[in-house]
Amino acid sequence: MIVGRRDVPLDNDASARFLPWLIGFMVYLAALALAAAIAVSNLTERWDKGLSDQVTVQVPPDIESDGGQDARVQAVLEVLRGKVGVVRARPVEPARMRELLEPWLGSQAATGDLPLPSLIAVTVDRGDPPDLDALRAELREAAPGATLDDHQRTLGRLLEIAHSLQLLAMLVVALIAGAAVVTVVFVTRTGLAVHRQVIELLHLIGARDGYVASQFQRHALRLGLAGGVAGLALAAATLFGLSKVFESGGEAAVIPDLSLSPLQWAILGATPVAAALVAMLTARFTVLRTLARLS
Amino acid sequence: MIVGRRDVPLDNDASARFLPWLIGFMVYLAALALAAAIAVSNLTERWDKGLSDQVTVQVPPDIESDGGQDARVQAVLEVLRGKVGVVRARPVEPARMRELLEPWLGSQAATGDLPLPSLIAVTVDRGDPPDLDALRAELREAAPGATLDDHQRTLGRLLEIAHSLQLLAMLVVALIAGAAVVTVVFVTRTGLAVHRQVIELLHLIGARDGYVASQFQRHALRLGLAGGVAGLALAAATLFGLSKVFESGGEAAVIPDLSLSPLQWAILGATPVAAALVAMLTARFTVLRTLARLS
Amino acid sequence: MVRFENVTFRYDAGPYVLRDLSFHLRPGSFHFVLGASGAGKSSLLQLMYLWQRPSGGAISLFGRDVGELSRQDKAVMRRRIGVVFQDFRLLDHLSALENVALPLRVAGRRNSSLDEHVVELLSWVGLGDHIHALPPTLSGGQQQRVAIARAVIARPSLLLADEPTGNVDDRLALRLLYLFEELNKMGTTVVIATHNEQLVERFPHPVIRLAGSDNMISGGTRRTAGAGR
Amino acid sequence: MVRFENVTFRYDAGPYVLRDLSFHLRPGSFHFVLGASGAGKSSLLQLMYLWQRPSGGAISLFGRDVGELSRQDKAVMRRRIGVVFQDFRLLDHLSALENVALPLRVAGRRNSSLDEHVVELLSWVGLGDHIHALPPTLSGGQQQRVAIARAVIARPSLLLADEPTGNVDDRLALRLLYLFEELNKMGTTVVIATHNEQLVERFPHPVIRLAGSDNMISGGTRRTAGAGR
Ligand SMILES: Nc1ncnc2c1ncn2[C@@H]1O[C@H](COP(=O)(O)OP(=O)(O)OP(=O)(O)O)[C@@H](O)[C@H]1O
Ligand SMILES: Nc1ncnc2c1ncn2[C@@H]1O[C@H](COP(=O)(O)OP(=O)(O)OP(=O)(O)O)[C@@H](O)[C@H]1O
Ligand SMILES: [Mg+2]
Ligand SMILES: [Mg+2]
Repeated sequence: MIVGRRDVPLDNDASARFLPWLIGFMVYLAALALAAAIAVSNLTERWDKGLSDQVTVQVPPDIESDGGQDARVQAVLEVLRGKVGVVRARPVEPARMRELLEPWLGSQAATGDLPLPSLIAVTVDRGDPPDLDALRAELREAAPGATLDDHQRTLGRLLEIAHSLQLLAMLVVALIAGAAVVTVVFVTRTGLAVHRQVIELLHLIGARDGYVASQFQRHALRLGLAGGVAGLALAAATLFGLSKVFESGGEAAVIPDLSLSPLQWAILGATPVAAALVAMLTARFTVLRTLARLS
Repeated sequence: MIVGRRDVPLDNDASARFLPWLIGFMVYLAALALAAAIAVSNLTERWDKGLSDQVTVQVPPDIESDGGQDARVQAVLEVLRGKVGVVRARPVEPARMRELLEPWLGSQAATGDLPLPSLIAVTVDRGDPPDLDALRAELREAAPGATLDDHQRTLGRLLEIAHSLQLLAMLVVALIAGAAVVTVVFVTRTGLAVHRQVIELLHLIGARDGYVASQFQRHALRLGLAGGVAGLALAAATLFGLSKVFESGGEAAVIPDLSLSPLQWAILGATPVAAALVAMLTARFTVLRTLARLS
Repeated sequence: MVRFENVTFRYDAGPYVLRDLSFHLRPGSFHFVLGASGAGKSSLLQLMYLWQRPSGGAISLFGRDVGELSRQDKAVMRRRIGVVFQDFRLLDHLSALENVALPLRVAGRRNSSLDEHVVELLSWVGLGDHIHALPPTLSGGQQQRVAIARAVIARPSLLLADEPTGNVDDRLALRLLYLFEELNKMGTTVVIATHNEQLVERFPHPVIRLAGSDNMISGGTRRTAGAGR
Repeated sequence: MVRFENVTFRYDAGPYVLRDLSFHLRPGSFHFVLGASGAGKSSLLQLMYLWQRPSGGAISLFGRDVGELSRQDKAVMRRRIGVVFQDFRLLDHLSALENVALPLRVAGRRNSSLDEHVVELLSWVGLGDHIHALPPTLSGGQQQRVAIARAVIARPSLLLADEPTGNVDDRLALRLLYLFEELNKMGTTVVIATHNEQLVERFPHPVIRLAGSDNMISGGTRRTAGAGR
């Protein structure tokens, strides 16, 4: 009848009811923010990979002669293939072009007789890039009207925005982690204040510091884990719902991809464990520090 | 020497140091989430206004004869202007078209000789829309190859995404409000537990309930306000920084507009006041309920 | 002043602590409550300072039935009752001076001349050197004296003291009893629960003797009857 | 067993409470500590149960200088010391039984036969009917007896009791003193701080008499000297 009761009656505290909610709430927000950061990072990676080392050369259509167009494209390719810093140069298939233009010109029009400029996708070595201005002049000579478009410039701005969003998300995660630590410190301090007499008495009848601390740390670990798992479950449900919504509108290139890699899911899954561990260590540390002040 | 001290020594509590941080943190997150919701709402409103009652008719270029194109556009306009449910039909200026195509075809190309299809922007009355399929057939008759594009379908998906993001943001705000209430209830309950003896004693020597409650509620109001204002200041700084970043990349239509209206700023500005009031009322209510249980 | 009519009392569903207790304490009277440990002395006082309600019977204080008082009325009535709690109940964060002055604050009296009065009273109970000390830094007997000073500072109409001399030596106990007598002479009705039979013998006041659930009317209580009815 | 050598003590920068105190309590001895309220009785006991450190001089317990003990050593040593605190210090959320059994738990002894022992002891101090009661539901004197039972349950080598009879009547006080004598006969060194001079007169044990900062060695303490050196 003696064993089984806890010496420090933490289970009856307000903290036992409230801490899980707060931890759950924080894990939920942290998981969402983390997911946002990861999604933006996936998106920018896609952009980066797809476009950052790409420039496009455009050869305007020659309306008079059909064959002339092909010759001019060949001339441009010739110029490009000899250049140092150019990794690859490949004409864009007309089908792909129509696809790109479809959102702007409508599907039927794109299949129609609209004469299109020829595009040449060029992969450059960003580590040792060609002189783009010189290249432009050369290209104009090879095929009058040919232009060179560096996506890097427009992309740069989008990336800047994406990165600042990512930064914000990570800031929010850091804030939440900070708030969680503050909350646990507060709850533990409060527990110590409420149970100061119990702790002093245990100390006075010869209980070791670890004996007292273990009661608090187990309490914090349990509450932290309970709240964290609940928060994560809700976050996962939310993310799943969002990814369904995103998928259905997934054609637009600007919509981030919410399908996370296993590693990224693992990071998300670790948040409640991290929260619980933070809670436990904070509790232990706070108790031991308080006890050390007793004689 | 007697006056000026508080009977309930809340200022020495852990809560005095921690509550402002937590409230600040929550107001910060709430303000960001609110701003996100508002920005998305502004964005969708722009889309809605700009596009939801618009359809586009496209007349493919007739490469052989230059004059034929204009005639065919006139024929199409004729058909449209007579229709019930069509509010307005207006050809899109070639300059505006080039602008629209620029990101896709490059700036120089768009100024060049590329023959473009003619576009006609049609405003329909969504309350009483024309039968689009019948209209399509009529238009094809008036000008072979003319097509009609209903933006509503593609826009619908974007709006769906935007609305679910907005919903998520409001959910986060609600969660934060809930968490704030939980936190204040917890802090107040804890304060009552820590100071139970003081409260009982005050009660026993004839203090009124309001006298005791006022000490807690003033405490909560002060801490809530302090934390809330700090959180809002940080949030405003963050939003300002973000809006600068967004402005610099502001050409892309999908980037939300962070310039809030005065009313929207007022809503954001009210968050710390709301937080402080929630804190105060929660504290008062919690104390009075506890006191009512004493004889 | 204090009238019990067939009062019975028990905690929740526990055994009866007081059974069928009737007496009347006249204004200005001075009574001791005696009884073994656990006999119900503290419980009797708790009924008088409105911390507990009787399980049966009726209690009237200052001529009013306590069952009919509103929360507000009770708060006002409590200000006329001074209590020395068996476990002192001092506020640890307030100095001795502030603890003693607390009933004046709660009643809304803020006269700085009262401060002097507080200091004087603290000196009288032998704590002149400790007026700014916090209770945790006082010895057991010193804390008890602060509690006594707080109970009497507002010149209550009814003074209830629960074992007020348990932590002081006989000389100090006598001194404190004289303080209570002094107040009594000025009109305060005094009720003191104690184990200290020697003390009771020295002061010829009526005695309410409790013996658990079957309350025995002692020789002393005969005098109570005399004083009370 | 307990040796004080020129011990002085004060709280922080406050006035000296104990000054130049030297004595030796032999194993198996029985001492009273007497002194007016505020003389330093509780402070003296606090030094003995390692709650305070001396401001000057040296204290040794069980033959070891307490200044040289690690935290760990202190915890182990505290388990050999039973203390009755002036303010009881019971855990409100544990029953009387669990409170009394606590020292056994903390020491890691979990023998269910000990439970019986606990019940027996509680009956002996007159609480057989209250073994499952929580302290807040006990009267002052009942709480004090639980505190005494907790102090003696683990058969401490050293028993320190601070005003252990302040809340009980004379008959119970005698009974409790007999309990202490019983333990003493079985080898426990006993130190009791009290105001109750009558009690002290009944038991012919040496007395340490404190008189504030200048400690007077009383007639009783002469016997202490005899017992201690
Ligand atoms: N809050 C409570 N809940 C339940 N029972 C209680 C409570 N307080 C006291 N009791 C029980 O009521 C009885 C009377 O207690 P009370 O405190 O009135 O005794 P007392 O005469 O003051 O004793 P003492 O002299 O030891 O202080 C005791 O048996 C006690 O256990
Ligand atoms: N924690 C503390 N901080 C500062 N001063 C203290 C503290 N505890 C006690 N004192 C002071 O030390 C002196 C001795 O106190 P102590 O409690 O030892 O007296 P005591 O002999 O036990 O008295 P009593 O019989 O009233 O319990 C008192 O003047 C008291 O005010
Ligand atoms: Mg009592
Ligand atoms: Mg003492």
